[in-house]
Amino acid sequence: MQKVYPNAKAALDGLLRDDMLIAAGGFGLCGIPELLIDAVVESGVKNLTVASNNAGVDGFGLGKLLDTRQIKKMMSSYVGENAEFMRQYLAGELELEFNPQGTLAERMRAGGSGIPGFYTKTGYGTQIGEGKEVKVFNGEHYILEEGIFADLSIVKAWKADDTGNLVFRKTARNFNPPAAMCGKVCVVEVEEIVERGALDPDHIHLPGIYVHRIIQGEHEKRIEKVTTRSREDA
Amino acid sequence: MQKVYPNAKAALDGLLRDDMLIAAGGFGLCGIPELLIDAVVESGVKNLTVASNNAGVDGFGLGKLLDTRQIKKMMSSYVGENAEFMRQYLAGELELEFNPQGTLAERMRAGGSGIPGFYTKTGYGTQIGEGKEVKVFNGEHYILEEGIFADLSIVKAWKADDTGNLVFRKTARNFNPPAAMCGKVCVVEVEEIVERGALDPDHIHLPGIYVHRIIQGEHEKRIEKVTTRSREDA
Amino acid sequence: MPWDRNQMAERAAQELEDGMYVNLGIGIPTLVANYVGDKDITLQSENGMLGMGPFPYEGEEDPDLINAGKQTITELNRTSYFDSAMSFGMIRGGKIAAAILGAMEVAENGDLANWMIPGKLVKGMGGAMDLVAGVEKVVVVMDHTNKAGETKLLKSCTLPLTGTGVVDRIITDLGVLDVVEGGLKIVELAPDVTEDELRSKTEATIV
Amino acid sequence: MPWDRNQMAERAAQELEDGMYVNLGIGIPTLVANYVGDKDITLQSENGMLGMGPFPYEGEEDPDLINAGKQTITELNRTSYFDSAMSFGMIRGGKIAAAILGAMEVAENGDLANWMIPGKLVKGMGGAMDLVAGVEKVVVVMDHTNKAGETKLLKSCTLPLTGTGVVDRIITDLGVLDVVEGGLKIVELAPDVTEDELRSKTEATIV
Repeated sequence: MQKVYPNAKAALDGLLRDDMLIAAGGFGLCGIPELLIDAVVESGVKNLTVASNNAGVDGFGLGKLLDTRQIKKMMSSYVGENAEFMRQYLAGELELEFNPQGTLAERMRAGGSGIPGFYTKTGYGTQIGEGKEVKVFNGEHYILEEGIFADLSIVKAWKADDTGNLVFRKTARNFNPPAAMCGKVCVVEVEEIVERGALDPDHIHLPGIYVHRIIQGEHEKRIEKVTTRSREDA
Repeated sequence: MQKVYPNAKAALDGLLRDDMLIAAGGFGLCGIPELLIDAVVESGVKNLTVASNNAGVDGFGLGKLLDTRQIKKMMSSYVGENAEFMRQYLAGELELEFNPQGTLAERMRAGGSGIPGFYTKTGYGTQIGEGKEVKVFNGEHYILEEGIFADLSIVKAWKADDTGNLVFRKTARNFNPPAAMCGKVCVVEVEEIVERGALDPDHIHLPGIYVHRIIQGEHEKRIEKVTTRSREDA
Repeated sequence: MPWDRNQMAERAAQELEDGMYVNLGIGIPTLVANYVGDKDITLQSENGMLGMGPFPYEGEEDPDLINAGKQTITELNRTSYFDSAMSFGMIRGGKIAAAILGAMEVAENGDLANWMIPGKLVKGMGGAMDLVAGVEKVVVVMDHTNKAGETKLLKSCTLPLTGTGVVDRIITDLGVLDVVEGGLKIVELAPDVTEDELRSKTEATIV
Repeated sequence: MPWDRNQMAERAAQELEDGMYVNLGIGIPTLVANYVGDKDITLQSENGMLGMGPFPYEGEEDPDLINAGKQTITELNRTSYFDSAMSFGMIRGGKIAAAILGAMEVAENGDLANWMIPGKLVKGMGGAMDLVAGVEKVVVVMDHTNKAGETKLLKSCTLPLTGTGVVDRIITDLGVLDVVEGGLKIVELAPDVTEDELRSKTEATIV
């Protein structure tokens, strides 16, 4: 059972089709599947729905798929860093389903965990709750949110072994595990594929059962907002 | 904000009362909060409801609390290792709410995650589903299960720092993280309290925000079923 | 001659394919691990482990390393550990390709009963209800009849159910049957077992 | 004299008590971290971190280490990382003691609007809806009036809501107000700000 593929294009072979739902990991530009996004751009697949917390920035990350107009609909919590996104949305060229950030993460985890629906207080009494079932538990109002079941997950991790066991690094973990869980097929790009046994079984963040294909590659890891302090402050 | 206490009795001081709901970590006798269970026994608190996958064995783990008749009701998935349990149950002296193992784990995680209810296929069409709300998603039937909100969590981890960041070891992790999450107050016993910074922030299984009090102590770690192979088989 | 326990396990192992993640129940299903040969199978233990290894050598038991049957085991170089919520997340979420389980009764519509005998045996379902609800392929391995000689393949179960319509295939000492539209279908007979014998020991409709 | 941004942040820091886990929003709330003094406060960043440290020294930025505002930051010796599902599990689950957030509008019943201006500004709520729904104590820090001089403390919000009845306390450049039965209650006035001035710049009922 070979999970390791030579490159992003090969790893996505046979998995892409128009109108599909893709769940993507990452927060802002941190921990995004750069290489797989590029390969989706090159494939030319169209009318995608993408569940991702953000939509990248102009010209990087998911922003590239917006530039090429391959995305029909985004399911996101925050898209404020992307002028082209805003333009397409306000022009009615792009659908947008806003999800509170925690609801989006939980919907992904739920979909991957066989939970088609759960109740949350988040968004009750707001636009987000409109049209959703309301239920009272212990005197408080909650709305029903549904699990996300994606056709494909594209995810970025730090290290993997060849069975797909994954380790993430610092805040680059973010949406990657829940996004990985909710896809029928999950393709992962990592910075390094290590030997079996090199990852401590207690330190694995996402077991290989969630992972179907793996590539290793160079990552740009662009920083969205460099903020520093001067050494004199110390 | 001092979370480290000298011993189990001190760590439970002011937290115990009759009729309370306690969530306990562990699977079988693996990863159970031995020291805290002993302290609950000694406290003499009564009419407890305990959410725990198992009920220990006769004379060890939660079995001790059964022997002293301090437990009114168990919420468990499997109680087959405990003759006194079976006796009390069949004699009508003990209430038992069977939960499928995954439902129990998810109910704990849900309670700790602000999710008062979720839908699962598990148990639909069985005794477990009786009286529970049924909802159809995508043509399939699911039942509503409710989050568990415990008054107190008692949990066993391997290592902690003084801020309560926890690391578990191998399969002793099991129910401990979800049990820890669902308590209003969570008390943890560990084999070793380490210096701040000694735990890699990427390797922490449960962040200290879930943990209110910590003790360090010697653990018996009794094995329920020793199974081995002989070296000749190799 | 009907299959013995080990032959049933060996037959069950044929259900497993390269690359599968598999959960094995207690009893005969546990023996299946002995017959996977060089197939790349990863065993899940629902108490929080993927990549379950064999029993430890004497003196090397680790109290922190047990399987769902509470037996001491070992890890492999592909092993990962996780908590019970994630463990059943992957089970419920359909990530486990196959579960091989024991049973008290199976009905012709795929209903399964394997967790309690009212008033007599109160142990609990453990992870069985989650497994049959979530796992893609559920294979039952059991004796065709109980100790009293009564069939365990029924028109409908008499014991409390573990799941409804969940069983895909049944492997007994007499043969292999699939749950299909309208009843059970004989897929294979154990050596020297006749179809008549199997039918005579089966209450469920055979189509 | 009304408080400036830093004075508002300093006042907001007084809301924080030893041992608290706290989430700080973007803008003025971020400045609150500068005023916690020697209180033992653990900052949560909802993209998956507890124990957020200061900005890195120049040249030591790590692209894998950012806060919810996407700024490069550092870790501390108490830091832990986790995924977004767990991060919002702790938020929704009430484990965060306090959130200090900015706002566009607050209503006298505690309704909060801070995520969009229809047709003009479409950025999204990010984690704000989860925070106001789940966190024990929600403190809003904002200017009392908008750039046009109009009050931001209203009888009811005009913009799409982030949450209903969620705000506990409001700290503006003019003072501190609590959301109580029947409206807002003045807790404190900024130096040289009169109650009349604050009332004249507030539409919400002051009780």
